[in-house]
Amino acid sequence: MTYRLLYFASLADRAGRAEEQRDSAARTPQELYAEVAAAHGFAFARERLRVAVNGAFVGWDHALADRDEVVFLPPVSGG
Amino acid sequence: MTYRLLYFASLADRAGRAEEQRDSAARTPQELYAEVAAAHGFAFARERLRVAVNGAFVGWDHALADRDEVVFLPPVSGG
Amino acid sequence: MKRFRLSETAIDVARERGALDHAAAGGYVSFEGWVRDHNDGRAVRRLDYQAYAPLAASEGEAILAEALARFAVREARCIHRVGALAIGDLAVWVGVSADHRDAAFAACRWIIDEVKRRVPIWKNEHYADGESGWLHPDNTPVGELAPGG
Amino acid sequence: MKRFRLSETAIDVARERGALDHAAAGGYVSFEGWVRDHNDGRAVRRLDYQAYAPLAASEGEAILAEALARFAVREARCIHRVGALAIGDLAVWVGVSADHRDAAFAACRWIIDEVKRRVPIWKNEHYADGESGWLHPDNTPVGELAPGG
Repeated sequence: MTYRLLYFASLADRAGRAEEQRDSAARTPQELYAEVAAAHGFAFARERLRVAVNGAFVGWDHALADRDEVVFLPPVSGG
Repeated sequence: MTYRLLYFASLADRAGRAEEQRDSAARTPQELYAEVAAAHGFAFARERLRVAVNGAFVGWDHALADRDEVVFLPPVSGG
Repeated sequence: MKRFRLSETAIDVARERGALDHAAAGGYVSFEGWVRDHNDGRAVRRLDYQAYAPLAASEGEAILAEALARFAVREARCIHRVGALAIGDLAVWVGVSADHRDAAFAACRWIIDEVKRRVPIWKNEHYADGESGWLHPDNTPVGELAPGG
Repeated sequence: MKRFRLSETAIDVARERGALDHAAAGGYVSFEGWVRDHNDGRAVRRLDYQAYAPLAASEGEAILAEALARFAVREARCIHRVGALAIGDLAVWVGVSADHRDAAFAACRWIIDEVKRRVPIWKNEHYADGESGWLHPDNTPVGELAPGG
């Protein structure tokens, strides 16, 4: 499957990009995060992140579909 | 002694005036309030009021001086 | 510079807020009391505020000095209207700036509570039925306490 | 009408406040978050806010809808800046109107806490020493969590 990933804040800095298209065998956000964390050297344990698919929060075992937009959200600091 | 009394809110309505000069034998605000409450028919028990002399809060047994400005303050309702 | 004052004219919040600016302040909390169109089940048309001005000024100033001593805030101000007000008019404004929002919220709330409790200002509501009356702190009419006669 | 929005330009509080007007509302409480000149002992020169805009908008809107359901308030609004901000700039504004001040204070505080906790917005501080860094919710630099390599 092919996913579109968006990166924000320190994850974007670490990945050296704000987005990427990625062909992956991962079928859940949990599997996909393990893959991109290894590829880009992300320091965050999954427990510290939230994940959104196509603009809505989902669980880590959400079933991903081809062309989904997937975003791993680092701890926020607005306000 | 002669006192200048100012009246506010419902006390002014009841007294029919905003101020008066009063010759009185009263030597404390407590004595003076008993006198004016009887004269004007004020309904407030003294415990519900505060008293100020010359622009500052004082106790009910404060020693009054000739020409003092005395104000009995009904419960406030600002804000 | 006075931190508390009575005003016979409309309060310009945008202008007053400038007094709270501080480069170290990360949070600003304000309270505005507006004239409501009803109270205790009665329709209100307008109201008047009367103050014992010299004591209101000194008591208000004392409250703001206490607030700066009690809470970790940078600056605090309060302005209270006197005279005739219409529905929707701004009757009282409190503004507080602080490094952190905890202190700003706590101080702003404390100031308006103390102003309502301590400052010699009285509200006279004029009702749609043509009656009017001075209010108690709990917003019930003072008239109820008048003697039977 | 949206109750929450992101803004790439300065927030005009005086204009936004009009949305809170309500003849029955007796109290209005606002919170403003300003850019401070320091954080965690370091001098801050400026900062950037980045947002995941579609999710920030829907999550912010959900927070305001929850606030209107949880508290006895008439109206509530929030605007959060994105992009580059300087010291003293307004970063976030929350405004709440209610019949009584208890609810207005409680709802305003709840909204800013939830926005800071839930809305996908990130702050990048630029320090006087030329370094910069994304912040955690506790305002400590994210960089400290980077792997040893």
